[in-house]
Amino acid sequence: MQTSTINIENIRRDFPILQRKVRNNKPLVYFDNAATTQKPIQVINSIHNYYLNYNSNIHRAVHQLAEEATAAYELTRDKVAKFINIKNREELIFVRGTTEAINLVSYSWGRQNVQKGDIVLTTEYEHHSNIVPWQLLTKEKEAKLEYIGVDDNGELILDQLNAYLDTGRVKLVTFSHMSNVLGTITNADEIIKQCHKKGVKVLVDAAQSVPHMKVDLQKLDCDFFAFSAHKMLGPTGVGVLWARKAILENMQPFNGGGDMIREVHKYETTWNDLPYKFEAGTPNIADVIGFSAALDYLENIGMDKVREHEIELTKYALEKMLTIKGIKLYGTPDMKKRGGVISFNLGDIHPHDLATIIDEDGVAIRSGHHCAQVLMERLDVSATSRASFYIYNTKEEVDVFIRSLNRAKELFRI
Amino acid sequence: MQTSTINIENIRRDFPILQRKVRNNKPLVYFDNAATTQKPIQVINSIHNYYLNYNSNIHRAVHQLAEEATAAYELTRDKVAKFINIKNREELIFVRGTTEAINLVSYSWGRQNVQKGDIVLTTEYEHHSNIVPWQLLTKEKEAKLEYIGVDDNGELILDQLNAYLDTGRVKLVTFSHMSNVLGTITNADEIIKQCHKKGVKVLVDAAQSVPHMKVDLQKLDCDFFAFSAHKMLGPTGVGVLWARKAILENMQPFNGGGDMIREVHKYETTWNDLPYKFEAGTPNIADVIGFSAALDYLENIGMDKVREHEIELTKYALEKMLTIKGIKLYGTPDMKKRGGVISFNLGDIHPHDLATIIDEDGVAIRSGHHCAQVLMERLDVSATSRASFYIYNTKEEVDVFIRSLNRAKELFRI
Amino acid sequence: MSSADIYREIILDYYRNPRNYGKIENPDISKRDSNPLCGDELEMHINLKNNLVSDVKFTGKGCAISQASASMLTELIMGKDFEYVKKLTKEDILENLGLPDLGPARIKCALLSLKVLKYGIYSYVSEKLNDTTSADKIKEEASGLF
Amino acid sequence: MSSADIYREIILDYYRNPRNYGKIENPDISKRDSNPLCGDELEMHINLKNNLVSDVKFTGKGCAISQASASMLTELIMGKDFEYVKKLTKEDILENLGLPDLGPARIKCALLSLKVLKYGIYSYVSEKLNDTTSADKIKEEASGLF
Ligand SMILES: Cc1ncc(COP(=O)(O)O)c(C=O)c1O
Ligand SMILES: Cc1ncc(COP(=O)(O)O)c(C=O)c1O
Repeated sequence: MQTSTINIENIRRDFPILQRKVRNNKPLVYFDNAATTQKPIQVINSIHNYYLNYNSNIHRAVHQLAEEATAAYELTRDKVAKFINIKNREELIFVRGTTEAINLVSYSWGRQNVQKGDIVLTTEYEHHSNIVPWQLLTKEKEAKLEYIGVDDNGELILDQLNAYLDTGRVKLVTFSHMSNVLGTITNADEIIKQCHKKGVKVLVDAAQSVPHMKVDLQKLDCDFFAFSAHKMLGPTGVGVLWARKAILENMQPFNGGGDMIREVHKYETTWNDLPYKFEAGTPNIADVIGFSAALDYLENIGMDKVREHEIELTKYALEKMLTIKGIKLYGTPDMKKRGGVISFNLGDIHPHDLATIIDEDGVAIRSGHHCAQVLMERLDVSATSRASFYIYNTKEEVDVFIRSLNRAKELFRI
Repeated sequence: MQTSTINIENIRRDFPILQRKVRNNKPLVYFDNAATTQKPIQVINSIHNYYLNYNSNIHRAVHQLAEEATAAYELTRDKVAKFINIKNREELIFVRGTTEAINLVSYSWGRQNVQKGDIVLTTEYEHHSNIVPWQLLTKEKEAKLEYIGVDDNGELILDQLNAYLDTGRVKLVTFSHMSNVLGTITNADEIIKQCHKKGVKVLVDAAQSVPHMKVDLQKLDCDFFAFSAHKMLGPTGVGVLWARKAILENMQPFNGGGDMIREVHKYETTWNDLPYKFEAGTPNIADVIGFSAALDYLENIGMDKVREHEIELTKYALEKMLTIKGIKLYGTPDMKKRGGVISFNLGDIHPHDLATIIDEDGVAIRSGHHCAQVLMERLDVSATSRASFYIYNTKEEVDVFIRSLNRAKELFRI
Repeated sequence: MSSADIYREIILDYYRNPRNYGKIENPDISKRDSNPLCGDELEMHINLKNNLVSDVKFTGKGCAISQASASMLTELIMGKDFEYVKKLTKEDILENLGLPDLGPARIKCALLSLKVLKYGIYSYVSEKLNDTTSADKIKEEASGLF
Repeated sequence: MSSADIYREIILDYYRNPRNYGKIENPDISKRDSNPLCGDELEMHINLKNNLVSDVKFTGKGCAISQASASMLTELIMGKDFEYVKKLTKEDILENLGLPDLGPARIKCALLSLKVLKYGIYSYVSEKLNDTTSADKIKEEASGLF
């Protein structure tokens, strides 16, 4: 029950769901972490405790509950600032998730800054959340959405970036820091360097990176940065958008409503200070507070340890999977360039059928297009199966998974 | 501990926070329900139970956790449909709250349907959430935002509606079903009838009505309808937008991303069926599921009983308050036309100072502009104090509140 | 149902060797749809003669269940009276597949072919036969499948 | 702090009878701001002569704390050296008010006047004195207040 890096037994005790039996009384093997992770009892209790003891709307009342709830909500902002190492807490905006964060940028920054004929540049391995908002924007503005290609190793073809930058029409380059299908870690430093040379803004979709490796925004030096709490031990319904203050100050608001205003008059209104200008309406108070406990939990383990553990597990799984005849693995074999996400196909078994079969053995993986249909087209498959790991997963669980894959092969007579 | 209509003692036992002592060991008297309500243990446990037992992303995986989470999430949609009596569950969209619901309509429907010179008509007693989105829209479109006035009784001056409708330029009339400051219940039937005669669409901001009275959408016959779970015993971070299918089908999507698409290709994309077309990204799964328990709780009591209880309590409070010299009450005295929200001012004590003083006695009220600065201008005050009731409040608590108001008077030597 | 029950020899055979796979030129009925959740795609072509299904073909990508279901459906309706085809239900399809108890996660796979068929019939009945009453009923059935 | 400590006679007196309430025509420094949370508004006018505050007035709406704080602040700076005024801190204001331990919900009320003063000085220093280095420092202090 141990990789060399972290004490998994202790960790597993914090996740009550891992004791659960599924289907025919099989222990749960949860390998669907790229979709959402499980939550430690510390997070679950923190939400519980909020509702039991100090539930209140925030920011605008003087009574004690409001005071306590406001302080706890704002404390999470401080913790996020520390977690990704940024200086100005007011640059952090709480949203529902990565999807809303990217849409916020598209609506507020994009509609102001992207004009007819401009290019928004994304990549072939994006999640739909980092494609569709830009399709909507570029269609409205008669601008163009273009794609950096993916090579056969599952890495971006960065030469194409420069060709696009040379047109002088690129306004934004936006990419996933880690592919949710291939696990590829994008060479973000290089892309950002090239873009900033030409004054082009960069958005980093960090939904899959922040949960799995140390990210330091003062080093990364991008312009927009988005991620989701539910993919890093936190509650559903919380995400974070970070952007530079100078950019946020010049952006139009996104949603209008309570909390984001300074003064409302019938015919004109002024905006509140950052970050509130972008947090309209009652936020998801309980879950933002719960997210604090998730950040504490990860800080406690240490993100470098998280990454090491996942590398060890992924290596182990890849080696075992390669012994299965008929398996096709996607993505790079270079562990330095990938995270703990393994996409594969097994013979002619459709991923949906595979997932159903191994679910019978208690193994939860994801199958389908993973909200990355553009990448599916590139890989020329309609779907893949995907196993993705987190801090509580073990080599023993990988063994169960491997045995289950072999059973699927037998059932499909291959 | 009893009004004639519901068994408050039993109800209070379900709300653990009501046992809490605040400030100098004073029992909590929570009269800030229009801002957010407290949650019964059933709701709190339902969220707890989700994270302990079947947390998973939904809609796209075949493993057991995903199956269970998806079923529970979709069950809430069925319960909402029943609660507000609509036929087509696919007309219900989960959002973060009323604010996001209104912004969704403004972005998706408004930008398609409101043109230069058109009028969006709102009222002087709206929450900022039902003003600012329309300011943003009408500014972008060079359209106009106009206001139905409020009379000295705190009721809308409906003659003005007809004058605006007669211009033939009104595209949307949008109003709060119950004012969050005055408690006034809007004559929605009349407004909707007038509007539909002229083919004008109507949005009802039901943030304050659905929690406090029976609302039947088949009778109400509006076009858009929005409310927040957190104001009706539900978790923070969940709201509902309802709109007619025919309207939703013709609306552009709001946020782009996972779940809302049918097929994504590089340069064109098709949309998913309703309601998913408007639910981009991982939703607030846990809290949507928790909202089910809130709906069950209210159904169990019965919304007519909720309303009766609040009427009785409000009457009692108004009578007692009127005995305090120097008090000024806003809104109509006619209980049939108002909900359990009481706005007032006491002598020259600023509402903020008043709230601070009575907070010392454990009484939580709200003070300020209540996100209704346009109404504050109309009332010619910079702020009011607001006490608002819910099912767990008692006459004994009102007595504590009244004593505390008198203490404030003494402190301010009036 | 256990996987062993689902992935019987016959399902795998229809998955790997689909009957009536292909296209018809200028078909009377032609419909394509996809399942937004899993990405399965299906297109169905049908010719009618004297109110009977004179030819039917399908193409698609997807799981064993969806593809076997589509192929078996084409066999089921080939040569049949159009009225019979119009009335096919969810239960007919699941029984024909031999998978009466599929769970909620996979039942959509089995029913995609029926959905495509019903939407195809809907277009045909409303556009070519101008029978909007029947058409609306069929559309409602189709959208009610999942 | 208890309410009895906060709402002492002197605070109520400054709230009800604010000193230096009003406006100055063509003031050297003029600034208006509001607290987005509670809606309190404050405008401050200042004249300088030989680097001393020769006149100061304020208008505003708001709670006893914010209005008394503003009025007391005007008295504190009247006739003072501009350098002294520039250096005023949060602690100076709270001490001047006699409310050193205000809780988080109300401290913003007490500090609104200092915030308006600092933003006013910022505009003056940057626009009229063209001293951007000092101005930036003052702006940072102002935005750090709450
Ligand atoms: C009438 C009214 N409309 C809209 C809102 C906004 O709701 P939310 O903050 O949940 O988005 C509120 C409550 O704050 C309200 O009272
Ligand atoms: C790379 C990537 N981007 C964006 C998202 C969308 O995140 P969310 O669904 O939390 O909005 C996901 C996960 O679903 C993802 O993996």
